[in-house]
Amino acid sequence: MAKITASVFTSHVPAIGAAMDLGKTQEDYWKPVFAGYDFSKQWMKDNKPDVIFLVFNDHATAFSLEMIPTFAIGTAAEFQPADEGWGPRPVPKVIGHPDLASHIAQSVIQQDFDLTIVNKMDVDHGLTVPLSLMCGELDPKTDAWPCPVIPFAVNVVQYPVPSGKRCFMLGQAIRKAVDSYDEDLNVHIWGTGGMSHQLQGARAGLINREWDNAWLDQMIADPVGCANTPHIDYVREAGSEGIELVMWLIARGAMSDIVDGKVQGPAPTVKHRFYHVPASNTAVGHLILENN
Amino acid sequence: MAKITASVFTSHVPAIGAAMDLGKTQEDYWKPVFAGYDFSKQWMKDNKPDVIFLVFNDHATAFSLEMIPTFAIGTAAEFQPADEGWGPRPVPKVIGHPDLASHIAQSVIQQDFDLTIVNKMDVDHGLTVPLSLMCGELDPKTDAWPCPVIPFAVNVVQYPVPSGKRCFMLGQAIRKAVDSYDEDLNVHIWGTGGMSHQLQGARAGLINREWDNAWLDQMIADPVGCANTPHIDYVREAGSEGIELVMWLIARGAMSDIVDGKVQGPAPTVKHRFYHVPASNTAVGHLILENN
Amino acid sequence: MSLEKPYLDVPGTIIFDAEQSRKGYWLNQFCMSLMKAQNRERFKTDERAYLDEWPMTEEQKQAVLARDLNWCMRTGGNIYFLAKIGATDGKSFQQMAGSMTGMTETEYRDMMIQGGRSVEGNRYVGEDGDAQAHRQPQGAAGKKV
Amino acid sequence: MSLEKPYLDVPGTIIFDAEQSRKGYWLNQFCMSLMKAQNRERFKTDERAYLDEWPMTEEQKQAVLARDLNWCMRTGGNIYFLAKIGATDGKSFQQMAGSMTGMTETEYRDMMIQGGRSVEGNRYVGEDGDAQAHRQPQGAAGKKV
Ligand SMILES: [Fe+3]
Ligand SMILES: [Fe+3]
Repeated sequence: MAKITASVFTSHVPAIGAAMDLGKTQEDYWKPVFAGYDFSKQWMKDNKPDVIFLVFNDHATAFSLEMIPTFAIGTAAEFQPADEGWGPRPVPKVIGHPDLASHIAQSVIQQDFDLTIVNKMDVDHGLTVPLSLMCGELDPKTDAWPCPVIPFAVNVVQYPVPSGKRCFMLGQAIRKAVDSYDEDLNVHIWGTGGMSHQLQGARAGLINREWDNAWLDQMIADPVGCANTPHIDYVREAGSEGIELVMWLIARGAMSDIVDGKVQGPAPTVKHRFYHVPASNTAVGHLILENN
Repeated sequence: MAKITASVFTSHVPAIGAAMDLGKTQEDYWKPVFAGYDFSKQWMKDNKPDVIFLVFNDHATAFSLEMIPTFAIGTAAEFQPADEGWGPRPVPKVIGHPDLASHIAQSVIQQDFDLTIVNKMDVDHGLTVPLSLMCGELDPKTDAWPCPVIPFAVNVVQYPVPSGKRCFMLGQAIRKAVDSYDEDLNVHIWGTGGMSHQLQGARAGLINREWDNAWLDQMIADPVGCANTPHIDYVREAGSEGIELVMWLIARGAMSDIVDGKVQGPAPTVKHRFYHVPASNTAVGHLILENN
Repeated sequence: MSLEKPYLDVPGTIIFDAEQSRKGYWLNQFCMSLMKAQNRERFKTDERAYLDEWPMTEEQKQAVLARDLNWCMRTGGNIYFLAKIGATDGKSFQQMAGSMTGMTETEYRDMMIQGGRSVEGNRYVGEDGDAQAHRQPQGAAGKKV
Repeated sequence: MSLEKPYLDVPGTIIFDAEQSRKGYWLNQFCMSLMKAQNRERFKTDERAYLDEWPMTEEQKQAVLARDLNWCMRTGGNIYFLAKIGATDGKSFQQMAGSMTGMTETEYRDMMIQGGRSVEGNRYVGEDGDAQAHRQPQGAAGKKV
């Protein structure tokens, strides 16, 4: 049987990808950011998953205003790094897992989540930057990501975006789906985006270190309460783009301590926690949780 | 305040559109089909809605296999009749209601339905045939449909399709959304597709008159029970394409007798009921319900 | 493959699920391309050349060239996609559906006028209805044997 | 318009909701087109001519030509779409975000290194934080007045 064994949470700041692609990781500005992922890269090697279920948001890349899916699951065999305007990132293409992805889609739709199934999608920094942070620099031609990835895109661009509570419930449905897959697979689920940042207007550059860390504390220890955070709190406290944090709740909801919407099992172990300001406009948050 | 006052249910057989477009409605084969809509055309004139919320399914027209949304709401200003391979139907373009559609999208997403918002969509026979049946022949250039239409597309092409129960719940969420719109609008909700038909394989041409009529009886009088019909029953009893009937449950769920998932208000009045076999491969069912 | 499939015991019926969809991806996407008049023209001018522009399997191409819709479906085609081929040929849905039974156009049309195919014996594989495998093809085609 | 908007009292912030999306539809779709290298080239060769291919309002075109992202946003632009213009100009997200504050690039970068903009006074319209309307533009630009 397949099993979700761990969850990884990380910001997916595009400038981090650019710093890696342009060889700037040793600059003073960037050193502390990447140092926060040294543990994580080793952990990825020691705990190599068979599949990563990667929750991210598309940033007006694969999805224009023609069609805006609330939740979209990628069931294709592969996904190309997107050209977001600067040219595609020089990273390996992303290999999917069509069979597990289709299984999850079927199970989750039957659990009353109204997914959009996507068979053609270029993946932007929201998906590739977390992979780069966790796996290090890879040659786009000769290297490969360590395992297949199922991209799961959440609309956080056009309001209304799904509620934290809905995301948290979805995580539970995804775990149920994975649990019912009959092949033995070690699955990691990643929640990406955030933390506090605002990319627009006179309020651009907003960072809220206290709120971010309090939110992290609560997400770990009281995920049900955290999932009830209303949208407006994210906007007001963590900046207009801080709303991306609802995606972390999908990964958190998929952990095994959550049963029927409540904390009922043993708490996950916090293997690693990191917080740094800034990366470009953004506060970087990162967490690794292992199921017990 | 906007209000849903009535629901209309009808099959959307493409051959019916072709018969109208090619002037065959007076042929012996077609006469009884169109006679079943004589009452309805008059009723439409006597009860002209301000907006029609039209639930249909796309038949591999606007949505290819690249992206398959479970539920998609059209928020565009207009929608063109699609070229499904025979050339576009000669009918007026469909005028949308972006403001009400966006309001419904926002409300329904906040009620935990994970819609896809669509701003570009050609509409196929699933949407235009019901309009033609209820409004009669119109000149594509000089005439117009009687009111704006909000297209709402449901995936019934690739499994898994949403359950009847989910559709029924969605109807209630849509009514709640309409009720909270502050402009005075008379809204009709239409459920289309079905009834029994199978378009494939050695079993093509299957019709199940008894099952269809029992299902209709139950949908009117015991909609909660009807919504619990499992998918496999539709396939086995009403043919592989009979699954389209789940869409009728969205319109039924939006009627005012349904409160908190149960029948609690006064039953709607059955203004008209019609059933005929065949139109092309399909049993034609049609119903008009008015709220009390 | 671990999708639950409660629909495998229905005779003469292929449910278009994720597995079929994956199998038929390019066949169906080819069909979608026929929604443009200019592509229909190009296809009609040289079917083989047009098909060769698509990463379909050779079997899928043969099934299309043969206009054998049952064969197309076995290779992952879905009827709503395949209908675009029929439309290009000027065929109606009734002609397309009928073609999958082995019946002549008239036989199929008459069956529909007489109330359609009965569900009796056609609910489960192994019953004795006219859609069961051992009773194919149907109509005159079946009687000729 | 009867969408509920609990987010109108946040200073210096436009939430991209259905209404903004409708207003900015073609502006944003124009931005999407810049994800293709050849479109970026065509735009750079003759910006006005390229913009005129899109059914945008004249004001939207002026806002793009002026590279005034705040103006673009007021006409319905969304930052993730508008970022494609910045990418075409070789600008980073930090340069784009900073440009909306009136600060110089260095001022904005330094603010970020020092921990970013404080939320104090910037939660509600009418407080006295540096993102409030009465304190614009910020940085050197503001001091020059
Ligand atoms: Fe992001
Ligand atoms: Fe249909």
